[in-house]
Amino acid sequence: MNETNKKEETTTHKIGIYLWIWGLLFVLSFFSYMVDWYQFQGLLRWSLILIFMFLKAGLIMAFFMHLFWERYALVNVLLWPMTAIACFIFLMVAEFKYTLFTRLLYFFVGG
Amino acid sequence: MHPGIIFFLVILGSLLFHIFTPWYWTDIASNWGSMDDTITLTFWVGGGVFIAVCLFMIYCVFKFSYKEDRKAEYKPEDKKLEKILTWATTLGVVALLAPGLVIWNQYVNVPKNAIEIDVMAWQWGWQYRLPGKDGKLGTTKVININDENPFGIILEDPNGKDDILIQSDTIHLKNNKPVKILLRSVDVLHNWYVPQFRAKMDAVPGVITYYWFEPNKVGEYEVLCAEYCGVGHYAMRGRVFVKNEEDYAKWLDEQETFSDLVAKQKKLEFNKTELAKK
Amino acid sequence: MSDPKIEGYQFKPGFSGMAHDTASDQTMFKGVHWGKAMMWIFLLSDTFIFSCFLISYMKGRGSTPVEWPNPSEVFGLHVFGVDVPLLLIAIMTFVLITSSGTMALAVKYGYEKNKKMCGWLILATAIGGLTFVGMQAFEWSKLIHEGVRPWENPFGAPQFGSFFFMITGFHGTHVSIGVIFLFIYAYKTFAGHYDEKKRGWFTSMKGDYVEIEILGLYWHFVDLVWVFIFAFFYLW
Amino acid sequence: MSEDFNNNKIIHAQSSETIGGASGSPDMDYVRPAETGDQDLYHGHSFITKWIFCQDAKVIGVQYFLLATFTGIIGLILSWLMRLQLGFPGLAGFMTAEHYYQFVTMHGMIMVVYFLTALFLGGFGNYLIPLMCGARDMVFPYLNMISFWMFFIAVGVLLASFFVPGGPTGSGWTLYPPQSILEGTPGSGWGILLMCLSLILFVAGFTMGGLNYLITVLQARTRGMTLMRMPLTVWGIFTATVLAMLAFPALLVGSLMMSLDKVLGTSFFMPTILKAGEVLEYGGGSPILFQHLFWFFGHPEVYIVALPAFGIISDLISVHARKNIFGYRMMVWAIVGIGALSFFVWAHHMYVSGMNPWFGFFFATTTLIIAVPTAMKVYNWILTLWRGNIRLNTVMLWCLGFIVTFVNGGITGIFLGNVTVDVPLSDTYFVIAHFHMVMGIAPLMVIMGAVYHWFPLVAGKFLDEKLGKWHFWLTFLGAYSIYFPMHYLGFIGVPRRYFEMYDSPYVTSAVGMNEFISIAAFIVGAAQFILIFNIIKTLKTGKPAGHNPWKACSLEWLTPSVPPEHGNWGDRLPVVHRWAYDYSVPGAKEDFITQTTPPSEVANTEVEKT
Repeated sequence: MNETNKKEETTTHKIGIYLWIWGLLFVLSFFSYMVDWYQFQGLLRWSLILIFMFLKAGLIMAFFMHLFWERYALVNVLLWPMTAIACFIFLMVAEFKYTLFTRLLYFFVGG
Repeated sequence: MHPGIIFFLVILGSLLFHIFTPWYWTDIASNWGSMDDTITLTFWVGGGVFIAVCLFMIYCVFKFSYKEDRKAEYKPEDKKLEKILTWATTLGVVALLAPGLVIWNQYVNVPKNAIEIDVMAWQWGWQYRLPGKDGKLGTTKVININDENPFGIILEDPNGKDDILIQSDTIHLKNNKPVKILLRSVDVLHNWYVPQFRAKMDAVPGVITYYWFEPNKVGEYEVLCAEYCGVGHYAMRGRVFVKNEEDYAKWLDEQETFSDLVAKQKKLEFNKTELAKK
Repeated sequence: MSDPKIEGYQFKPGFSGMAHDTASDQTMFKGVHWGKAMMWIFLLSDTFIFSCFLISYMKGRGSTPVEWPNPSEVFGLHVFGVDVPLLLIAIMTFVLITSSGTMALAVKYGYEKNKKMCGWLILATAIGGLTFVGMQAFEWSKLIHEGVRPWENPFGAPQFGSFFFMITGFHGTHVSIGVIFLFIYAYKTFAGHYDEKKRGWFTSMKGDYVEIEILGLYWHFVDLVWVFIFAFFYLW
Repeated sequence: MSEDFNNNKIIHAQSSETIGGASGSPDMDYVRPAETGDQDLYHGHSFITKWIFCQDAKVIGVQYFLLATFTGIIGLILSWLMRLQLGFPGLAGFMTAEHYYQFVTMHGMIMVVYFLTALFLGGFGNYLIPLMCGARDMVFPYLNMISFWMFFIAVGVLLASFFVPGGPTGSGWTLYPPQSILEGTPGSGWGILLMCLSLILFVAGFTMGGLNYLITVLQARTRGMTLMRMPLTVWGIFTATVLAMLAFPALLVGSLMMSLDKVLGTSFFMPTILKAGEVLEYGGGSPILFQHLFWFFGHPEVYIVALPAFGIISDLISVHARKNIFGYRMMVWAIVGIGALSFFVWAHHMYVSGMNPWFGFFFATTTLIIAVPTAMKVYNWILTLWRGNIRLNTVMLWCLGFIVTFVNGGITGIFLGNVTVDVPLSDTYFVIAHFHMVMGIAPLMVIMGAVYHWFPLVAGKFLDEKLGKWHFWLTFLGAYSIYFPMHYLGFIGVPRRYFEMYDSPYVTSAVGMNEFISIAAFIVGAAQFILIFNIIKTLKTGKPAGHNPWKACSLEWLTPSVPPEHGNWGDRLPVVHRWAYDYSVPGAKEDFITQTTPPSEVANTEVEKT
């Protein structure tokens, strides 16, 4: 490791912000648990799951992993590659739908 | 010898080879002449670029080879030239891509009047199933496959009863009638490929894949497996006869249906038990 | 963290700052320790691993015509005569978030060179992680007891068992590795290795409190992955 | 232990007088002071710490190079055996179909992963990145050392599969399930497991190395070295490493899931399968999923090999044409753009795989978009030659050979990337010819050129030019005559991975060509041993090269000692004032201005500010 004589100068954050985020994470986890508890179905379930998931992930990354305070150079380097993942997810959704379609068509329904 | 000359001879040789080669496409026997056309188009555009780039390089090698007293040009960038080249290339690429996409659209959309053929592949062989009078293929399951039911047809499916079973690697096709090849594999990946028809698609276990073509030349063709499928891959061959309407009908009449097979087997079994009784 | 002071370098905010940083010499991430940058890039790579797992899971689950078991029932617990869906998972999530919070505080106290607080908080994190692994072992044994195996599953599609054991196993391995390192770092903190810049056992590089932030990044990442596994595996 | 390390000197802000400019204004030569202190390095004492478990990136680079070359020679011998069977079936009596497919598989995997990837990133990356960036070493030397030894173990596991029951896997380098783990494919037991294990080890080891390369480039450049002043070699290797860090995970996941399918009997990739009349214990999986995972890795992998080659060739052409690389910024953006796009094109390897047919539109479009930046790179290489002052030495010959083979292979890539054109050509010999031309021969040309170019730095001696030219012409003409005609086998429709052609009417006409190709392959393979002979001869009797023998501008030639020592730069790190391509600047005394020359020394030239 190189000698970072700069580290002494980095300011740390007030403890309050961490406690706040911590609390929020518990609340959000509780909410996403409630999604299952109340057995929401369909679009509502999915949007709630995804919203809570991204909120939680965002809070952890932004504050616990300090990304909120990092410079944009680092943040962008980390987030842009996710477009490749997004593309992969998007196409695999299309792919599994197609596979399921052919399986149902030829093995169950008949074509 | 100056290296430029050798490079020039290489380019010239490539060109001559292309013109005089005895190795080229087999005569096309399906409707996919448009694929050949796109290949030809790509050949013209791509080959032109290849030759132009190489000749320019050879020219530079001759013209600008090292001299003690000369100094190279100092020009880090030429925005205008780069812009022109980018746009020209983009244009060329679009010209190649557009016909490709159009033909692909035809490739994935099967005409309504196509006959469906179930091509079943295993390590290492082929067999075929044609729809009966109802024009529909019965559904199948791999676990149903056994000696009595070589195609694994689901017995409850009424569409399957009159399916015509061809337990051989040879299939006959009607000339000028589109066929939809439904590919099915019971074990590993295969690919039912007839070079003269140009089209191909993998057979994947667990799903049914498809492609279509319209044979348009009467004759006999060889089927090759084009997806590696184990040690017997190279020996996994089949045969296609493209026939005109009468010959095709005659051949079709001789084939047995699934119910024929079931009946025959029942009879066989009955005879066996009778024999045992006696 | 907030911008460090660098002699002769003018920080700019936002996207123009990003362009400015990128175009500058020496470093692209100004004031970011080598090890921290490394951990970030490693986590990016690891994100791709977990994404590939979850995408495979999505593809596998989506394309099977066999019915997928209802996770809310499979992972439910029967306590005091009541069936509580996903109870164990909820507790595991709670434990992991708790440990994430203690880790975040440990990093903060590390930078303040508060050896005692930092060490205790790392230890608390390690114990949280250990609890998580223990509960996961319990969950595994419960499922195995019920007949779920990587190759089969009495409740429906066999892929359920395969993906469950593979993905939670891979995540659990990450947690376990993290726990081991947490214990080592807790020891090193209490022993004062970071204060006196003692050289490491293997790499023989000098110790620094920034290592706690690096470990913290890893630990938060493990928590982050759990957020996604929780959403996609248990709630879907 | 403390004497093993540098004293931690902080490089303080130096005024322009101390940087080296004696005349000229101080403002002109001002470079920001160092942000961090000097790197803390462990100097080995014994033979073992200096040459075996060594933490010096240069030694690790040479280790990578030698081990990769060793595996590459094994791959070469396997290719000879394959060609023997294809050209002259029955001549090698021991050759069964099983053997043939095992050789095909191992040849492919070795050449792509264990030879080219390891050589470009592990070999050239380790040696050149710290030198070209002006760093003392990689940022994590210990991790770097482990990276090499992981690679060593991975190679060991890979080669061990030749000696296990059933032999190595014979499922083709793509390892497609289900056949790769089912009976009927050679090596479906131990072979495939060792292959997966070896790949997992390789990925783990590579991740350690890759983190080093990335952080060194991003965080450990010397003063004045901005990203836009880096030589294109570093850009190529850097971008390739980014791709590797993001693409190898998919391979890791694929290998792991396949191992589980084999060992535990999970059904990730395995649907219901009927084998020899019996239904196996699998069900419900999807073989195409593996193909997606594999090619999500596999296509970036192509660029992991190609991008370092692009970078290195740019530097070689520029140095030996005595001219700046034309359109440097365009070149950088092209490298980055190709790298980014390579994550969105993977399924063009799967047009006829039975995936969702509508993907064809998307992937054909993205694939052909990549052709544009690639073409720009080709234009810029030849425009660099234009009005240059071209030294026609061995290095330049390799560069010219690269341009010819790369353009040829790139154009055939447009055939295969365009979905409709791909349908008749995929799975035929056209594909083999295409990828050997574009990612076999073209990168090989670059490797050879780079060896002839940098050998004077690594060993301090010039390689023999005459032998080098023989080596080049035999390789280039031979390889071209292997792969150019091979495209036409693909046009006929000869499928790939055929152990024997049998007697198909149109395929039999190719017998003569197969014999010719095989003979050419034997010659090309044998020609590579000229290089080994050349290296041995040079090490014994070669002409000393001295400092900066090619009169290059980039930093790696400016070390105080040749070959560079551990720590690279003596007591003072270099300070960079310009890009790496100031050749033939009008008004300058010589035809090159090194990167460390301060502006005040060349104040009266027409140099452009970079």
